[in-house]
Amino acid sequence: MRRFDRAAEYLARSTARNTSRRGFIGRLGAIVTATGAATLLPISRVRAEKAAVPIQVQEEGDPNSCDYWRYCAVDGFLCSCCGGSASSCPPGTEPSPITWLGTCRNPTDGRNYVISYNDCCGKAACGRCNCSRDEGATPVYQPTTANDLDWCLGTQTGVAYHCSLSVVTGPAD
Amino acid sequence: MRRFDRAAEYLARSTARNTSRRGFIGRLGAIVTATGAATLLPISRVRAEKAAVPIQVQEEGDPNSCDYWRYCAVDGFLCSCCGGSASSCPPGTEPSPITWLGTCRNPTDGRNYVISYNDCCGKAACGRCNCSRDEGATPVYQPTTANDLDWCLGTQTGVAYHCSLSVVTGPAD
Amino acid sequence: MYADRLKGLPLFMAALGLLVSSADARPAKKAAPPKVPVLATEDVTLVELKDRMPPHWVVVNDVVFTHLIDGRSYIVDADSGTYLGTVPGGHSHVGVQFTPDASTLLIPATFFSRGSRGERTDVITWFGLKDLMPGAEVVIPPKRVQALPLLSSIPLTDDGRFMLIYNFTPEQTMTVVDAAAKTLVGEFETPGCALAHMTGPRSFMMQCADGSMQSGALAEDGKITLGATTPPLFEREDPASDKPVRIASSRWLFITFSGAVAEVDNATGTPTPGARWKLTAAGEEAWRPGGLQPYAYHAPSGLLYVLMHEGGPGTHKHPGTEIWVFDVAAKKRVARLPLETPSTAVSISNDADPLLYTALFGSGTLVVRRPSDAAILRKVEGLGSDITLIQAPPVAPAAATAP
Amino acid sequence: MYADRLKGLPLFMAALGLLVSSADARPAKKAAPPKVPVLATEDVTLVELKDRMPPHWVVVNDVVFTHLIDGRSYIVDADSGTYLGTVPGGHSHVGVQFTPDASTLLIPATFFSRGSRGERTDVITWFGLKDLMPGAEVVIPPKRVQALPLLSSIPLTDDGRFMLIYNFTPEQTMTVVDAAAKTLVGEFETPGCALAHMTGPRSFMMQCADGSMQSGALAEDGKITLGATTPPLFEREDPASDKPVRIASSRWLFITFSGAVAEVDNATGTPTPGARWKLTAAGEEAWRPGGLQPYAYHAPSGLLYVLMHEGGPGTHKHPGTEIWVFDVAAKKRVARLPLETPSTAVSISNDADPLLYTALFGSGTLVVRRPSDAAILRKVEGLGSDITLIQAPPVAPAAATAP
Repeated sequence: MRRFDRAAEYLARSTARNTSRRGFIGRLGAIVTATGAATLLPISRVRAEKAAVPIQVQEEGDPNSCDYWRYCAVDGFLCSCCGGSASSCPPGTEPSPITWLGTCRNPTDGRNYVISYNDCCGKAACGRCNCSRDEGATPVYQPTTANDLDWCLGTQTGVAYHCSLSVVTGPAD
Repeated sequence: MRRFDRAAEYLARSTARNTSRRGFIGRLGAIVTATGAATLLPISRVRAEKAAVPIQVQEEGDPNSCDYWRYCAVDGFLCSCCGGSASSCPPGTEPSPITWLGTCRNPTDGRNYVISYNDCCGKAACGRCNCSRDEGATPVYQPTTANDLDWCLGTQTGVAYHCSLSVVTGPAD
Repeated sequence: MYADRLKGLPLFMAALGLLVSSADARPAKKAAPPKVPVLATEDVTLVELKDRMPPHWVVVNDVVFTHLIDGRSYIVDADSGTYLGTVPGGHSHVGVQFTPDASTLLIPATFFSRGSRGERTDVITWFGLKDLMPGAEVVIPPKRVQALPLLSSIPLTDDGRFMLIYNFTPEQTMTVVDAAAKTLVGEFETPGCALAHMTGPRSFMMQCADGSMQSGALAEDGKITLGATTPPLFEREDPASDKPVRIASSRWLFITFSGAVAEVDNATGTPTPGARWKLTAAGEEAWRPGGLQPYAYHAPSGLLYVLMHEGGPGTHKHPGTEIWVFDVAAKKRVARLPLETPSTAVSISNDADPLLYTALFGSGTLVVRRPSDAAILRKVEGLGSDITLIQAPPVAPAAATAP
Repeated sequence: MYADRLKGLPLFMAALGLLVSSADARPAKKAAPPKVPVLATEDVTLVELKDRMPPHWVVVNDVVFTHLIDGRSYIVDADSGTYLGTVPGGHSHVGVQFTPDASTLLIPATFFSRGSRGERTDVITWFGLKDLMPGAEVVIPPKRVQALPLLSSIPLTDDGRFMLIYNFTPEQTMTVVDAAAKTLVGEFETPGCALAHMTGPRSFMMQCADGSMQSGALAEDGKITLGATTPPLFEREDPASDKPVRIASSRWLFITFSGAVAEVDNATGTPTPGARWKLTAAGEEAWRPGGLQPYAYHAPSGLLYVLMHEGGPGTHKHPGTEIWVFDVAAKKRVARLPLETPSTAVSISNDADPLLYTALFGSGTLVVRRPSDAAILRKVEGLGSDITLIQAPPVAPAAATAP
């Protein structure tokens, strides 16, 4: 928990620092300044759990398989295979507080959902279940939807990338 | 060339430093003090060459193959496959000034030769032509004939191991 | 704290037409009115492991031979075959040492300031099992031996108080770290001898180049003094492996490349050779032990598991094609278990109802077996590149636990 | 200097019966009196490469996705298929920049003090081709973008004077290094825009989040000022790839995910959109460009080589199954060359009689081809894990050469 308080602090400080600078206030920064840096934080709460949180009961599919619906725009190692799950970081890593978003269709209910592809960071690459699907992913100059970027950049532990989450943040339709 | 002068200096300094210490004068050290540290240097001269030095004309076999006779006690990546040869370090590496010795039989002339298995050092592992043959290799507590040790320890560039040479130092019989 | 502010985020972004536009790019397919409830918004969570390592969890070490600076250990639940997580090593990774209570992993590691070059730093780092995060760190002399992994190059005293690190530069010394105070005690000369095989709370044996054994002792402050030496116990032609087997607090089996066994006891502080026997019977001379971790001893049953293969001199690293099981007290083979896949490492859990583990270097696969017949219970695949050593945690809490 | 002293060494050691005793362990087989002369005692030598990179040598970059801290480049002689050596990268390795005379490689790299954790240090290091040893180093702000490799994130000015490094933290800035003085010039804000596509000795274009282009210029001291901006040139639904193609000093082709081509010229310092055309003709809409390095432009012939595959939106990283060849001046396809193996990277040497290169991420194999029909001339295997970008050196000496 401590680590994420720190991450939140970091972003708060980072925002404060940037109100007087142009660097964070550009075409990308517009989003940030309009809403506060916190809106780039799809992480609402991070809590430690004794086990990886499984997928929701009304879902179908195998989160250890690249075919699983939430992974429609992922690019990296699936945290499900790395000691975590689609929404849980493996032990000893730190979720990236900022990240990029994709939209995937859940075949069970036919709805589109906004998926947050937070990276889990601070350890060398997991190396298990590499999955690259890229649906709706954009070039790196459109970072809010770019999966070629290492999103560990906002973490305390550094930019080393371990694996990727695919977290349901809400319906897109 | 500069680098090997430095390596020689290192060993000279190292010997000087150790004449007043027990550390280098034990069951292993006895060899060293009896003859001077330089005798642990199977490298007589190191010179830069425009190309990797090939095997000698009266030899047979493929130095890119683990079966090649000189490799009877090697354990590692063959420098022949890494931009060097059986006696040439690849560009950008540094030969280990001290090393371990094995004895292999040359099928062409039926003679046994003492082979010096110098490591080439200072770059990450080459990763090509891994070859482990271990004939006559001993446990690490008998270091002068141990191929499980990283012999880059005497180099200026550090202990990172890149590949292994197999240099003819003379007939063993 | 961000939960409320974030509730409207997806909607906001959809309104912005920017972040979710990828959905619009796909053919809009009118879904039938869904009968299932909308998926809930999820929190990002972080998995915690247990306070202590259960007996059937296991640490699998990967030296990553082609990328030696990125060695690591994987933690696996061998009962379920689940991959639980990883702890980082460094250049030429050996393995971990468990604290006696199995709550913490101590990992010696070597780093360079510029990847594989630059300034070298050697450290010991404490990783709590529960969160696998790097905790305390002690910087040690940058001299740790770089070799194929040997657990006796990084032993912890039985009570967890001191860690010993074998150095080879080629000067031979031993670094001592106070694992309770998390401080460096010092570096001590051990000329001509290597490794430290613990033989009591503060004593150990070393193997020397001439085939002899050297005893050593740690004072209460961790300082090392060397003691008695034996005459050479082994011939140069058939040396004892540098991977001996501890069969009691002060007693070790030293096993030669050809399979000759010599017991040595250091209970008195003077290494004392004991029984000698052989792994092979008459007619079995073609069989030899081999691999990177050829021996596993199961204390509760007194059984020794050995990876054996057919081969001549110079094959001491060849993978085993069979596991031979010996009753150490009786000095007798009790089983011969063929393996469907050759293996370079064998290990066994330390509880009364154990699991047997094997792995082949390069396979990335841990095989979990029934000890009685080596039958495969399950396989755990995708464990990196180059599995070297498999480590089962201690089971019974040791007498003293380090703070 | 040791030659004389060493001549007697093997004999001496044999007499000692220690260092060469392994020979004694083998059955002594009396050899027939040898008719060939005894092999000569050899020196250890060190290979030097050439002063400058010949046109058919090529740098193959390996990001090592599973061990990201150990990225590297391999140097290969594509005429002979010979592996020549390697130069180290670091975490999230991009590639090299050649000095205009092709004598030196500049490599930006990221390191951590403890492997994959700890203090981060970003540097640019000079490696002379001849000895491949790390030379000068400039420490830069530890903000270099960590992403799939993009050469426009680390451009060098055409005269070799300045190196630009794109930062994303997520603040967007550009670091400038004076490559002549080997000093840091500074860090400059480039809000909303990414990468730098060089358009002259001291000018460049950036791609911005809204689909527009931003011009930038370096003063003689290397300081960056931003200039004119275009309106958005691309729709969000079909963005231009971040891997545009330079077809002249100031002109680039920006190619969208679906294969629409837009030329932009920055000769005046104001990015000016030019011709628009498509890679696909009517009926070919199912075909798209894809891969990590989908485009290779050969200036002497004016031909553009593109990796194409059949696939819908979201397949912009899929490997190409064919190479389509275009005459850029005519905006016309001149050949369609099926590949026997899909490829994620295509490149071509810069000389008049070029070699075409392809590689598939994960294969570790560079395929050298004849440009006219993509016929395989040779393969170079064992090039690590994850080939990303293939880089051919500059051929003609540039107007100015950096010291």
